[in-house]
Amino acid sequence: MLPVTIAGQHFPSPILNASGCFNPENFNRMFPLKGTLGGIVTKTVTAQHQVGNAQYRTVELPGIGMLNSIGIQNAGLDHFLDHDIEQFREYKIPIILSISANSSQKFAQMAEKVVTHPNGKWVDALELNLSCPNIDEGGVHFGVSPISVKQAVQAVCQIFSKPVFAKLTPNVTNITEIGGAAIEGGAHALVAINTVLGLDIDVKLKKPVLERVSGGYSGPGIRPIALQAVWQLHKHFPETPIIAVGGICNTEDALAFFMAGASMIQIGTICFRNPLIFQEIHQQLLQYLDAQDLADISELVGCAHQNVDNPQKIFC
Amino acid sequence: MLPVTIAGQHFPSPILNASGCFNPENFNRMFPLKGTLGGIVTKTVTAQHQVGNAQYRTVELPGIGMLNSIGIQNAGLDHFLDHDIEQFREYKIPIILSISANSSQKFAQMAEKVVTHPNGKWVDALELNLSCPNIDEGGVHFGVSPISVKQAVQAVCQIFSKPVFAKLTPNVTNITEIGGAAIEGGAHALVAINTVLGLDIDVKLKKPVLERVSGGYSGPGIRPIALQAVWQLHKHFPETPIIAVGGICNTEDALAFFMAGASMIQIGTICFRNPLIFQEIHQQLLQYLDAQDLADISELVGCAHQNVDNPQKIFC
Amino acid sequence: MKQHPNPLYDYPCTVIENKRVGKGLKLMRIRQVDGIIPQAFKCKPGQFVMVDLPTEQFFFRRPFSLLWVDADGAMDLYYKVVGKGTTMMEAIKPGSPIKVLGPLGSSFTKPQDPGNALFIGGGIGIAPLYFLGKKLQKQGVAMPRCFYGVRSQNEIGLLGELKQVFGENRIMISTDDGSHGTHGNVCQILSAEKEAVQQAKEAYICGPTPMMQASVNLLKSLNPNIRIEVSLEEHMPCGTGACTGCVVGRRDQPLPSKVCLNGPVFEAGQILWPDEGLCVSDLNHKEQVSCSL
Amino acid sequence: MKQHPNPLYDYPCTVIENKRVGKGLKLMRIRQVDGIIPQAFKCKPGQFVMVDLPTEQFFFRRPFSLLWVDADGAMDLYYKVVGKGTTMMEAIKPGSPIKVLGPLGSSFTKPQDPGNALFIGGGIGIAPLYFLGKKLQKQGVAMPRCFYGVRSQNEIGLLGELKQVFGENRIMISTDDGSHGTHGNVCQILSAEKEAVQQAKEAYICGPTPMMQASVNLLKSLNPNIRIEVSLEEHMPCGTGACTGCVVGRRDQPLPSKVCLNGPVFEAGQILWPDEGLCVSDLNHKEQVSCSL
Ligand SMILES: Cc1cc2nc3c(=O)[nH]c(=O)nc-3n(C[C@H](O)[C@H](O)[C@H](O)COP(=O)(O)OP(=O)(O)OC[C@H]3O[C@@H](n4cnc5c(N)ncnc54)[C@H](O)[C@@H]3O)c2cc1C
Ligand SMILES: Cc1cc2nc3c(=O)[nH]c(=O)nc-3n(C[C@H](O)[C@H](O)[C@H](O)COP(=O)(O)OP(=O)(O)OC[C@H]3O[C@@H](n4cnc5c(N)ncnc54)[C@H](O)[C@@H]3O)c2cc1C
Ligand SMILES: Cc1cc2nc3c(=O)[nH]c(=O)nc-3n(C[C@H](O)[C@H](O)[C@H](O)COP(=O)(O)O)c2cc1C
Ligand SMILES: Cc1cc2nc3c(=O)[nH]c(=O)nc-3n(C[C@H](O)[C@H](O)[C@H](O)COP(=O)(O)O)c2cc1C
Ligand code: FES
Ligand code: FES
Repeated sequence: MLPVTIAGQHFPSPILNASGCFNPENFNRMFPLKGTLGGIVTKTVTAQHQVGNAQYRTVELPGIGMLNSIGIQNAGLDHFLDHDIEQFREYKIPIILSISANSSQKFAQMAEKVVTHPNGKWVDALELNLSCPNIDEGGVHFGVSPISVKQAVQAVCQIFSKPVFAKLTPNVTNITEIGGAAIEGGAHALVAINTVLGLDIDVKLKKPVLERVSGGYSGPGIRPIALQAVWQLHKHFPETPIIAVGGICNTEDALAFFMAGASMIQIGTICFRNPLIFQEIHQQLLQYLDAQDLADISELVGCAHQNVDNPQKIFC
Repeated sequence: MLPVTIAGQHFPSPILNASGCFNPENFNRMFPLKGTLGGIVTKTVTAQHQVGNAQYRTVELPGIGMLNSIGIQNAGLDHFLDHDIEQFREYKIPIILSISANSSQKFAQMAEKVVTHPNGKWVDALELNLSCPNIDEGGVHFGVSPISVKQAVQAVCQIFSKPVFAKLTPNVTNITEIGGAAIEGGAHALVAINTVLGLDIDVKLKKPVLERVSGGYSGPGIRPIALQAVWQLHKHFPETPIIAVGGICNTEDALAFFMAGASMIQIGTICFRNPLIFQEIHQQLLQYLDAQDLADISELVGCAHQNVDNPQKIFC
Repeated sequence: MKQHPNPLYDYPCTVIENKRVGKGLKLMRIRQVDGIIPQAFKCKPGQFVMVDLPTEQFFFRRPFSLLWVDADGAMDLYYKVVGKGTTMMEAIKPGSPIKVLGPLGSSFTKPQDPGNALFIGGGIGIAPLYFLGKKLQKQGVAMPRCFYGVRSQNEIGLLGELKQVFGENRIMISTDDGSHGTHGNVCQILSAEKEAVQQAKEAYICGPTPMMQASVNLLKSLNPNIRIEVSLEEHMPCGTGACTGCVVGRRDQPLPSKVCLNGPVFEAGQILWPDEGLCVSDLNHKEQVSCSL
Repeated sequence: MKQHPNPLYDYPCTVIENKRVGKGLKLMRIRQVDGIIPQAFKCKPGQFVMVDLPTEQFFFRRPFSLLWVDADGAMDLYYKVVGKGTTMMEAIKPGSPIKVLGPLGSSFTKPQDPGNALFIGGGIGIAPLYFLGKKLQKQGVAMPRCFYGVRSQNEIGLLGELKQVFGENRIMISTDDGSHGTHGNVCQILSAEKEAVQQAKEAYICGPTPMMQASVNLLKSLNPNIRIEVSLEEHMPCGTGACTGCVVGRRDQPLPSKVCLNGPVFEAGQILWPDEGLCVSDLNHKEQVSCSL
C-alpha cells in the first residue's frame, strides 16, 4: 500500500513533485498522473508577482545535475488563487501550495489570503519555502536562522489550520537545529532539502554561467547530502514526518530515502529528463513491497536506523 | 609559466595532491612527478597514531564521486617525522604537512614538535585540517566555529614561521565568515574545501554503507560547491591566496577554479581513477597558457570576477 | 493501431537513418515503435521535440524542431553538431532506440497570403520553415519566397530539398564567405528584394537571435504593417514548461513567457530581444521578496 | 622496444579476447600497446591490476588478480560478473582499448616444498593460485595439491586448464550442490585429505573471506606449524595505497595494513578476520582526536 497520511491529510501516494519542477498543464496532457502522484506541489508563489532573473537561469552540469537561479518567477498569490489553482484541481489530488515571503508577517498575510479567498479551500497544505531573505533580519535568509524559521512557521500555523510543511535549506551548519525550530513553530512535516548553493564558470567566456553568478544545485549530485539531512532529521525527530527531496532519480534512490526516514518523497530535476519517472517509481515501489512481502510503505520508513550496529559510533 | 609563490614559498607548479588521496611510494614508482606536482600534501597526521575506522570506509557513488570515513588512520607525528618524511623528500618539492588536533593547544604542541624535531626543517608548510572536533568547545568541529578556527591558526602561526594554510570545511552556513577568522588568525592561504557531509544507504541490506554511517563526500559532484566557496572567498578576501580543492577532474575544471580565484589547486578523488591526472593537467595548462598568449598562470587568477556584468545583482 | 488519448507523449522510437548532409550537419530519421498512432507526428510546423541523449549520465534532453513528419509516423530532425549532446547524437547508429518527447510548443500561423509571404532562415533555423513550406506545397497554394543565410556553401545542407519545395526561383541564398549565392548575410538579400518585402503580409523567421533581430528591424523599416513570427531558441532544461528556465521578456505583459510552452513561435512585436533587457530582476517591485532560487 | 624505467605503470592495452568460460565467468586477454617492454607483466603470482572501466562516468577502477602473463606482454584476467563494473567489462569487444594499472601489491612466497604444498581456492579466487601453479609447472618442480570449491559445476570455468597445470589427480573439487566432485565445501575435501594437510609445510588460500577463515582454522587445527598465505579482497578505491580505504586489522602491529599495498597476500597469522574486529575505532586512545574523515 502506497497511500500515506501526514498530519491528518491523506495522500494517495508518497510521491510528490518538487516545487518549481513540474508543469500540471503539460504533464497532465502527457499521461494520467492521477494515482501515481500523491499530491501536487506548486511552484513557489509570492505575495506579488515576480519577474524572475535574467538569462541564463540554468546550467546543465553533465553527470551531476544542474544549477538554477530562476528568481521565483510567478504571477503572485492573487493570480494563483483566482486562476492557476484551477488547473491543479483537475488532478483530484491534494494541492500543496508553496509560498515564500520576506518576513514572518508577510508569510502570515499570505496564509490569511489563502484562508479568506473563496478558492483557498482547495489548498490542502502549505509548504514554506524558507530559502529567501528575511528583511527583518537584515536580509539573511530565513532558512539559516532558527529563530526566523520558528517565527515564520508559527505565524502561518496560527492562521492556516491544515498541514504546514517547512522546507529546509541544506546550506547551514546544522540542519537539525533548523528542523527543530520549525517543529517548535508547529510544522507538521519537514521537507528536506532545497537546493545546495553552487556555481559554474564558463571557461571560454571567463565568467560565471548564471547571470546571477551563484545558483541552486540540484539533481543526482546532491543525493548524498539530502540523504544525510533526512537521516539526521529522522534520528533527532523520529515523530515528525519528513518529505525527502534532492537527487532522487530512480526507485533505488527512493527506497534509500524511505529507509533513512522519509515518509514521502519529492522528485525534481530528474523529471526534466524523464517525465515518466513518477509512474515508473510508483509502479516499482508497488513491486518492491510485493517482493518484500511488506503491506505498507510505512514499514520501510526509517528502517535503516535499526540496522546500525553501533549507534554511539555515528559521530566522530 | 606555472610556478607560483605563496607567502614567500615557491612551488614549481600550482598543482598539489589533496590530503589523504596520494601515496608517494607508489605514485613515484609510476612516473616522475617532479615538475608536475608543485608540492606534496601529506595525509593528515595527528599527535598520536590513529587506528582509523572499521570497514567499510569508502563508498563509490557512481557518476558523482565517493564517500569516505577513513578516520585519519596514521602513525602519529613522531613516526612521521622520524620515518615517513624521508619518502616525501625524494620528490625534491615542497612538503606540506597536514595536521589535525582536538584543541588549539594540541595544534600548538604539534607545531612545536615540527619546529624542534631535526627533520622538521623539511616541512615547508603546514595545512591545518580543521574538520575534527574541538574538545574545548564540547566536541563541536573546529571548522564550524570562527573563534575556534582563529585560535587554532593563531596558535600554530605563533610557533611555525613558514606558511600556514587553513583547510576549510564546506559544512557551514557561511564559509567566508570562517575564512575571515582563519585570516585574522594569520593563515597565509585558505584551502577550500574539505569533504561535504554525506550518506549512502545499501538498499539491499537496509543500512548505511559506511560503518560510521555518515562520511565525507568528494569527487565530481562537489565541484559546484567548491567553486562557489572559492568564488566567495576570493570575492571577500582578494589578497589571500586560495588553494582550491573539490571535484577537480580535468583541465577545464582546473581553469574554472583559477578563474574563480584559486592560486593553486589540489586533486583528490579523481586520481584514484586516473593517477596520471597530475601530468595531464600540468601539460594542458601549459598548452592553454600558450594558446591564450598568457605569460603566467597568475594572470588567470580571479579573472572571472571582472566579467560579472552587474556585481550588485549577485546576491538575491 | 491503438490511438493514444493524449497528443503529447514520450515516444520510444528507432533511428532509421542518421546521415551527414553538410559540414557538421546531420539528418536523423526516426520512427516510433510502440504501436500507438503517431499523434506526436500530428504536429504543426514550428513545434519541436525533446530528444533524450543516448547516455546513462545525467544530461538534459535537447530541443529540435521537426523538419518533417510522415503520415505513418516517421519524422525527420535536421541538426548541427555543436556540443556534447549533438556529438552523442551524431554517433547514433541506425537501429538504435531513441526517445523523443513531443510535440511541444506553439506553431507558425498559416499564412493568409502564402504567395507573398517571406520565409527567412539562418543556418539550422531553416528546419521549421522547410516544414511549413512543404505543408503549403502539399496544399497546392502559391509558394512563399525563402531567404536563407548560411556561413558557407558546405553548410547549406538541404539545397535540393529546399529547391524542390520552394521552387528554384523562389529560394535566395546568402553565404558569409560568398561561396554560394549572394556574398553577405540574409539582410542583404532581403534588402535587394525591397518590393517583395513591401508586398508581404507576413514573414516567418528562424535562425540565430542577432540575425532574427536584424531581419525584424529591416522588415519593419520597409513594411511597418507586416506580421512577423519568429521562432526562438533558448536553453531548455525541460521543454515542457516545468522549470521556467527558458524565458523571454514580453513587451505586452509583465511576466516573461516560457519559450518552450508559450513559444518557440512568437509574434515578433510581443517579445523583448536580449539587448532590450530580457527580463531583468530590477523590474521586481521593491517590496517583493527577491530570491535567486 | 623501449624499456620503461619503472615497473608500475598505467598500461594502455587492447582487449584481444573476452570470452565466456562458465556461468557468469569470463576470461579476458589483453595486450599492452605502447611499445614499452611489458614490465607490468614481469609480475608475480598474487599481484593484481586495477582495470579502468569503459565509461565516461566517474567510477573507481576494479581490482583483478593476474591469471597469467605471457613473456610478450599479453595477460589474462579471469573474472566473475557480479555488479556494475564487471557488467561493463563483460560487454567489451575484442579490439577495444582498456587501461590497466599495475602490477600492484604483494605476491605469494615461492613454496619451499611445492610437492606437499596446498593450494586452496574458492570460486574466482582460483586465479592467483593458477598463476602460481603454472609458474611452478614451468619450473618443473613437483606440483602442489589444489583444493577447489565452487558453487556448481557450471562455475568451475577453467577445469581443463587447472587439470593441465596441477595434474588430473592433484586437483580436488567440491561443489555446494554436488554437481561435480565432492558434495560440500572446500573444507570437506580438505578434511578428507588429513594426511596431505599434515605433511604440508605451506598453504596458499584465495577465495571468499568466510571460506578462507574456515580453511585457516581447519589447517591450523590439523597442522599447527603450517605456514599459510591468504590473498584478501577489499573494496579498493585506488589500489595504490593512496586512500587508506582497503585496510585489514593486524595481530602484530597497532595500525591496520592497506590490503592493496601491503597485501593482498598476507601471512594468515598476521591478520585479524572481520569478526575479530577488523580495525575498530574503539582502539583509538581516548585522548586522541577521533574524526571520521
Ligand atoms: C525550440 C528549439 C528548436 C531547435 N531546433 C533545432 C534544430 O532543428 N536543429 C538544430 O541543430 N538545433 C536546434 N536547436 C538548437 C539545439 O537544441 C542546440 O544546438 C543543442 O541543444 C545543442 O546541444 P549540445 O549539447 O550539442 O551543445 P552544448 O552547447 O554542449 O549544450 C550545452 C547546453 O546548452 C544548451 N544549449 C546550447 N545552445 C543552445 C541553443 N542554441 N538552444 C538551446 N539550448 C542550447 C543545451 O541544451 C545544453 O543544456 C533548437 C533549439 C530550440 C530551443
Ligand atoms: C586484490 C583483488 C583481486 C581480485 N581478483 C579478482 C579476480 O581475479 N577475479 C574476479 O572476478 N574478481 C576479483 N576481485 C574482486 C573484484 O574486484 C570484484 O568482484 C569487482 O570489483 C566487483 O565489481 P562490480 O562493479 O562488478 O561489483 P559491485 O558490487 O557493483 O561493485 C561496487 C563496489 O564495490 C566494490 N567491490 C564489490 N565487491 C568487491 C570485492 N569482493 N572486492 C573488492 N571490491 C569490491 C567495487 O570495487 C566497487 O567499488 C579481486 C579483488 C581484489 C581486491
Ligand atoms: C528549475 C528549478 C526550480 C525550482 N524552484 C523552486 C521553487 O520555486 N521553490 C522551492 O521551494 N524549490 C524550488 N526548487 C528546488 C526543488 O524543489 C528541490 O528542492 C531541489 O531541486 C532538489 O531536488 P531535485 O534534486 O530532485 O531537483 C527548484 C529547483 C529547480 C531545479
Ligand atoms: C579517501 C580520502 C581521504 C581523505 N583524507 C583527508 C585527510 O586526511 N585530511 C584532509 O584534510 N582531507 C582529506 N580528504 C579530503 C581531500 O583532501 C579533499 O579535500 C576532498 O576529497 C575534496 O577533493 P576531491 O573532490 O578532489 O577529492 C580525504 C579525501 C578522501 C577521498
Ligand atoms: S525549458 Fe523548462 S520551462 Fe521551458
Ligand atoms: S585501495 Fe586505496 S589504499 Fe588500498
